[in-house]
Amino acid sequence: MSKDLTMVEAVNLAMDHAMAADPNVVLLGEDIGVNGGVFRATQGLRDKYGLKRVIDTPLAETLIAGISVGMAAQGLKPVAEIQFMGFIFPAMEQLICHAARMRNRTRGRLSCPLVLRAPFGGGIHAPEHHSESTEALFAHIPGLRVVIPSSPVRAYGLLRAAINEPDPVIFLEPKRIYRASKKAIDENSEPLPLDTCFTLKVGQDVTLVSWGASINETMEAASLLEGHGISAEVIDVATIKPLDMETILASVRKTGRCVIVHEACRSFGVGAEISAGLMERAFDDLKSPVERVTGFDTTMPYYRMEDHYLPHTDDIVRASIKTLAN
Amino acid sequence: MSKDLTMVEAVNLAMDHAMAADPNVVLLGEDIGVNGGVFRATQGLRDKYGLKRVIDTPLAETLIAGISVGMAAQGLKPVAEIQFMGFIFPAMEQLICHAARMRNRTRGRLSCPLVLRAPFGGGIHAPEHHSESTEALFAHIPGLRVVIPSSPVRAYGLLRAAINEPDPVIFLEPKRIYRASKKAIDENSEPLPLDTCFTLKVGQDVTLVSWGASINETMEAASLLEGHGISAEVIDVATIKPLDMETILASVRKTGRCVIVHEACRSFGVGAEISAGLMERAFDDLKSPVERVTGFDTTMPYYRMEDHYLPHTDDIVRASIKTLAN
Amino acid sequence: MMTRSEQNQPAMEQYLDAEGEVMKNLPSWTFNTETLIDYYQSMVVARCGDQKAVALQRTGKMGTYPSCLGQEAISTVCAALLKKDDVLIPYYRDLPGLMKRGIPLSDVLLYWGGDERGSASDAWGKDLPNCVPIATQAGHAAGIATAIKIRHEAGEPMQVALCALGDGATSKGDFGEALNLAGTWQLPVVYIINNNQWAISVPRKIQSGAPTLCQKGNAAGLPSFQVDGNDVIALHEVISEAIERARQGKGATVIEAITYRLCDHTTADDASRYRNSSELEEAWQKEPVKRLRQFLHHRGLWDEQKEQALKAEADRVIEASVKNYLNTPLPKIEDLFDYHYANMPAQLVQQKEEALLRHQMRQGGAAHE
Amino acid sequence: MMTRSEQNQPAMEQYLDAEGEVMKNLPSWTFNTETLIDYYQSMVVARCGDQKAVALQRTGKMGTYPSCLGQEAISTVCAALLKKDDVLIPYYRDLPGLMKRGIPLSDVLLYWGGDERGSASDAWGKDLPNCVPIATQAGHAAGIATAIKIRHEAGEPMQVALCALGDGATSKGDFGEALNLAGTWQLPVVYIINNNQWAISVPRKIQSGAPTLCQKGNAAGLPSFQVDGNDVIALHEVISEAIERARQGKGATVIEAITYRLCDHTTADDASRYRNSSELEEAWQKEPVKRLRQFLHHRGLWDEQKEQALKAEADRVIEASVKNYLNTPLPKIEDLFDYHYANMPAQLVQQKEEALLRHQMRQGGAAHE
Ligand SMILES: Cc1ncc(C[n+]2csc(CCOP(=O)(O)OP(=O)(O)O)c2C)c(N)n1
Ligand SMILES: Cc1ncc(C[n+]2csc(CCOP(=O)(O)OP(=O)(O)O)c2C)c(N)n1
Ligand SMILES: [Mg+2]
Ligand SMILES: [Mg+2]
Repeated sequence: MSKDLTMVEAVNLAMDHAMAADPNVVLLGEDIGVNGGVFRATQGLRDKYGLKRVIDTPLAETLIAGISVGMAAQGLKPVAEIQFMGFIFPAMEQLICHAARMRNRTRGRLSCPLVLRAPFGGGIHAPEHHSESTEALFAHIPGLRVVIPSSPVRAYGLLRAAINEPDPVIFLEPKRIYRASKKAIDENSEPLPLDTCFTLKVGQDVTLVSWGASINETMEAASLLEGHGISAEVIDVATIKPLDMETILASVRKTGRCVIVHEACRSFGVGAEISAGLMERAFDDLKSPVERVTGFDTTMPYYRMEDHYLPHTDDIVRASIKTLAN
Repeated sequence: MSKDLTMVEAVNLAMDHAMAADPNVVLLGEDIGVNGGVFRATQGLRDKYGLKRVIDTPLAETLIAGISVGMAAQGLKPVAEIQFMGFIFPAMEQLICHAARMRNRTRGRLSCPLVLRAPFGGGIHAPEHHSESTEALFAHIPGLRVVIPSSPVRAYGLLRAAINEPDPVIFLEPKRIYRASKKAIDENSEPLPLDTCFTLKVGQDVTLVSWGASINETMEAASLLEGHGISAEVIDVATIKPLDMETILASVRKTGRCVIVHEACRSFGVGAEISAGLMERAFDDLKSPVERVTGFDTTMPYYRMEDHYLPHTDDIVRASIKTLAN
Repeated sequence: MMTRSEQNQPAMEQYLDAEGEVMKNLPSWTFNTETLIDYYQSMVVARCGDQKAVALQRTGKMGTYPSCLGQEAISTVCAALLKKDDVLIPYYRDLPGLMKRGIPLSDVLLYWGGDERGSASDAWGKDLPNCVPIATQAGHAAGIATAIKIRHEAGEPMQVALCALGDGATSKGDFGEALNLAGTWQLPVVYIINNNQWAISVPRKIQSGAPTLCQKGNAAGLPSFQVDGNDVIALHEVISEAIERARQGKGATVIEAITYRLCDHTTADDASRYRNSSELEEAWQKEPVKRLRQFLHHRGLWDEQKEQALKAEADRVIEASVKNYLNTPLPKIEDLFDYHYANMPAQLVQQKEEALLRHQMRQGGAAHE
Repeated sequence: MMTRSEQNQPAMEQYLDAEGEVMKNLPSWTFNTETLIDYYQSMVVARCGDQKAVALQRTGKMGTYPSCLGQEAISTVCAALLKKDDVLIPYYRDLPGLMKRGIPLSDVLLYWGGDERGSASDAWGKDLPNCVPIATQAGHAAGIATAIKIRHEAGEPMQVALCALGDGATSKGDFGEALNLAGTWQLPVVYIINNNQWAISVPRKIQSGAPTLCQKGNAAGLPSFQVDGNDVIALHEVISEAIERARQGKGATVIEAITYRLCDHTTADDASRYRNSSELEEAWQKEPVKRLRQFLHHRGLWDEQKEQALKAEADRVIEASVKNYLNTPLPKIEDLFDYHYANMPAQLVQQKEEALLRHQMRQGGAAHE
C-alpha cells in the first residue's frame, strides 16, 4: 500500500515507523508533543506512542543535545528536534565535543546513535534567524553525518536510515519544500543509503550538483537547458557528510563541466569542498572551471529581500551555459 | 627602540599598547587577571591597568561572548580570551547570531567591535580538547573576521589591527609557536592590514599557501625544495576571512601550481575554499591540480598519536613535487 | 536535616484585584493620578497598535508577528520607569515598551515586515533591537551593565540596563550565566521575566520544577521578587525599587511578573491545539487594561467619553504609522552588502556587483544573454 | 517587602572536626567499622596513585595531569555508594572514584598519557569517560537519568546517575539547564559539586555571588545540601540519602561538598602565582585522609603497622599499574580512523591508506621517492 505524502508528512511517517520498529527510539524537543511540532513533523506521535516517548523539553538547546548524548550512550535512540536551524548553535559544543567523539573516545565502548533534526533554509518569508543554512559547519566535524533530503521519498528513506545509523546524524529538512508536493510512499519502503548521492537526471553536457530545496531550481534549470539543447545531469548530494565524491566524479568525468548550487553563503561552504575534490581528482577531465551558484557572503536578509539572496533558476542556467562556453 | 619577543609576548605587547592608546579597550576571560592567562598572554596587564580593565570572568564561555557583545554595543572594545579554542563552541550562538550581525541588523546604529582571542592547534602534547583547529567554522560566518598570525611580528601587528577594527574579529593564536622564536618588535610598530596575505618567500615554480603554525613546516619545505632546484613561493594567508584571493591568484597565475597546507581536517576546511577560488579564477593558469596537505578527517587524536595526524614538512615537499610532475 | 537549603515562597506583590479593587494601602505616588492615567493611555494605544499588527499579518501585509496581548502592563511600566539614557534590552513582545520609549510603531512594523531598517532609526538610541534567539539578550544586558559600571567607576553617571524575557527563556543556560554574573559583579541590571504561563505550547509547569521562576535569582544570590504582571501599581513598585537599587550601585534584581498570553504564540500558531479555552477565559478576567480602567473609573478618573477620545487618538497615531510602514519602499540591493563591515572586504564588493547583475538579468527577463 | 524570595543558609553537614574528633552523634552504620576502614584504605591508595601520576608527569612519562589531592573523600564515597549498574559521570579529579569502581589505575594513566584506550576497557561498564569541556557532562547525566527513568517506567529496575563537577562548573549554563530538567522531570540523578574553592586561579567568591553553590539547586526546585567534603561520615550520610531518594523515584539532589584543592590546578599550573601559602597551609589542617586516620586511631581501629602494610600494598598495586601503563605499546595508525563510525565512510578508508603511506615514507626517510 502506498500513500501520497508531502515531505513533512514523510518525515512524520519515518519517525512513526521507526518508533513502531524499535522501542528505543524516543523523540524529544520543544513543542513536539501536544503541539506536534511547529511544522507538525511529530503530529499524532504523542497520542500514538505516549508522552514517555515523545517528550517536550524545556527551552534549552544545549540541554537537548546534552541529554540526547546521555540517552544515546545508554542505548536509546533519541531523535531530537531543533525548532529551526537558526537555534542549533547552543548545541554545537555537545555535537562537536561529545556526540561526534563518544565512539572514538571510548574505542567503541560507548556510542552516540542520535539524530538531530532541524528545519532549515530560506524562502518562506520567516522572521529573522528562521532561514539559515549552515550545513557546512557540521560537515567539517569528524564523526558526524549530515543528511539533507530533497523529496518526500528521500525524506522518508534517509530519515529511516539516519535513525538506524549507529552514529550521530544531523538531519536537515528544507522547510521551503516541506509541503511543495506530494509523492507516493510505500508503506514498506526501505531506508535509503547514507553514503551515496542520487542522480535525478542523466545528462551529457554539464553536471548540476545540489541538495535540499535548491534541487527544485536545479531540476527546473535542467529542463530549461534541455530547451537550449543542453543535456544536464542532476545530482542530489543528499548526504553531505561523508561526501560521496565518487558519484560526482563519475558524472563530471563524463560531462567535463560542473555547476554547484546551494543556498548557504558561498565562502567556505559545502560547494567549496566539492569543487576542491573535483580539482584534485578530475582535473584532467574538466573542460571548464567548476562554477558555484550560491547565496552571498552576507547574513540571510530579512524576508523582504531574501529573494535577492537566494539562487534562482536563471542563475543556474546562466552558470551552466557559461561552463559550456569553454 | 625594539625588543626581541616571542609570539605570546608580542600578543601581550599588542594588548598593552592597545590599552594604553584607548581607554575603551577592556580585557576579559578566564584566569587572565592575577594569573596572567594560562599561556601568560595577559601577564602584567592587570597590575598595569587595574582589575576594572583586566577582568576575570566566571567559567562560562557563552557569557564571555554575550557580555562582550553587550559591552561592544555600548562602545567599549572588549578583547576576550577563550582559554583554548576547544572551548569556543558555547560562544558560537553569540558570535553567529549577534556579534556578526549587530551592525547589519541595525544598519550601523550599533556595532560590535570585539576581539575574541583563542590559542589553537596541536603539537604541544596537550590533553583532549586542547589541540583543535576549527577556523573553518568561523570563516563561513558573514560579518566575522578571522585572523591567524604566524610570527611575533605579525601577531603584534595583526592584533593591534584587530583591536582597532570596528567589527568582530576571531583572533586565533597558534600556541605551538607561542614561544618558538624571538623576533625584534619595534616599540612603534604599526598595525598590519587585515585584508592581505603576506608573501614570505618569492618563488617561481609552485605556490605554497598556509597559515599559523604550519607556516614553519611550509617554510622548511620551501628550503628543502630549493635543494632540489625547485623555487617555491610561500604565502601566509594570515587573514582567513575575508580571504585575500588576489594575492594567492597572482602567485598561482605565475607558478601554475599550488599546495595548501593546514592542520585542520581536510574536508570542508579552509583549504577547500582556496582551491575552489583557484578553480574559478585561475583555471587556465593551473598546470596541475591544487593539492591539499592537511590533517585527516578525524578527531584530533590524543597526544601519543597527534604526530600522525599533523602534516609534516616531508608531506609538503612530496605534494609540491607531485604538482611539478605535470 | 538542617543542611538542606530551604526556599521560602515569596508572596506575589499585588495592589489591585482582578476587578481593579484596591487590596491594600496604595503607595503615595498613586495619588498623583497623572502616572496612572499615562499608563492606561499607553497600554490602550499599545494594544490598538498590537491588534493592528496582527491585522496586517492576517491580510498579508506583514510577516509572522508575536502579539503582546495581555502583557501590556509589564512592558509599559518598565519602559516608563527607565530614563532616556538607561538601556532597554527588549524581547519580542515589548511593543508597548518600545512605543513608550518613543520608537515609532512603524519601526516595529518594518521589523516584522522583514526589513532591517526597523531597528535602525535614531529613536532607538542605544537600546538593543529585538532578539530572536531566546535568552541570548540576557548576556548582552549583563555586558551593557558591565560597560555602565566600568564607566560609572570612571566618573560617569550610573545608568540601568533592563532586560525582558519570557518564562521559557529562564530554562536556557544563558539566563543562568547572566544572573550569576550580575550577582557576582553587582551589576546595574534588572531582569524581568514575563511569565505568561506558556512557551509556545509548553506550559509553565513543565518548563521548570521550581515553584517560582524568580527564585532562579537566588541561585545567583540576587534579590528576587514575584509581582502581579497585570497590576500596574504593583509593577511600578517592584520595578522602580529594582531600578533604584541598580542606580545606586546596589546591584541586580530578578523580577517575575505573572501574566498570561491572551493570544496565540505568534500569528503562525494556533493555541487551541494545546490550550483549553476555559483557562484562556479565566485569564481574560485578570487582564491588565480592563483592570486599570475599572480602577480609574472607581476613582472617577476615567469615563466613556475619555475612552472614546483615547481610542480615536490611538487610531489616528496608528494609522499614520501603518501608512508610513506600507509606504516604505523596498531596501536597495546594495543594502544587503553595505552594513556587514565598516570596511567592506573586496570579496563583498565583487559579490554586490554580482547581485546587481543577477537582478538586472532577471529584470531583463533574459536568463542567458 | 514580603514578595522577596528569601534564602535560608543551609548549615554544612559535618560529623568529624579537622582533628577527626566527633562533633555529634554518629549514624549507626559507622559502628560497623568495615566501611570506614574501607574508605580509608581506598583514599590512601588513591592518593598514592595520584602522587605517582604527578611524578610520571614530572619525569616526562605522562602529559598534563590534574591531581585530586585533598578531594579523595568525595570521590571515594560517591563511587562506594553507587551500585555496579548505576552510572558514574565523573570529572577529571575522580581518580579515587574510578579506582573504587574497579577501573584500573593504568587506564587512567593511559588517558592522561594521551591514549584513547584509557577510556575503553570493559571495567568502565556504562560509566562515562572523563569529560574535559566543563559542565557538559551535567547534560549527559540528565540524559542518562532520563534513559533510566524511561526504562524504569517500562519495568526495569531503577538505577541512579551520579555526576561530579567543580565549583567553577556551576557557572556554566549547561549546569543550570541540567538542574532545571532534573527538577522538572524528577530524574534519578545526583549532582555533586566538588567545591575546592578555586577554578584554576579564580577563587570561589568571584565565581558566584551566591552565598552557597548548593542553592543553585533551589533555582530548579531541587533539594540541595552542603556537606563537609573532607568528612567521609558526613559525605556518606548526605550522598547515600540522595542516592536513595533517586532510587526510590523521588528525584534529583544537588550536593555541594566543601573541600580544598591542595595541589596546583594541573601539573601545568603554578598556584603560587595567585594563591597565598597561608590559605594552603590552613587547608592542609582539614584534609580528609589525616582526619579519617585520626578518627580511626582514636577508635583503636588503625595503627602505624596497618598504615605501613597499606602503603606497601598500595605501592605494589600502583607499581603494577604503572608498569602496565608504561608497557602499553603505541596505538596503531589505523586506530586514528577505525573508531569514528560504525560504518567507515569510503573517504576515511582512503585517508587511512594515505596516513599509512605518509608514515611509511617517513620511516623510509625519503621525502619524495
Ligand atoms: C534559542 C531559541 N530556541 C527556540 C526558539 C523558538 N521560540 C521562539 S519563542 C519560543 C517560546 C518562548 O517562550 P517564552 O520565553 O515563555 O516567551 P513567550 O513567547 O511566552 O513570551 C520558542 C521556543 C528561539 N527563538 N530561540
Ligand atoms: C568549557 C571549558 N572552559 C574552560 C576550560 C578550561 N578549564 C579546565 S579546568 C578549569 C577550571 C575548573 O574549575 P572547577 O570547576 O572549580 O574544577 P576544579 O578544577 O577546581 O576541580 C578551566 C577553566 C574547560 N576545560 N572547559
Ligand atoms: Mg512565555
Ligand atoms: Mg574548583
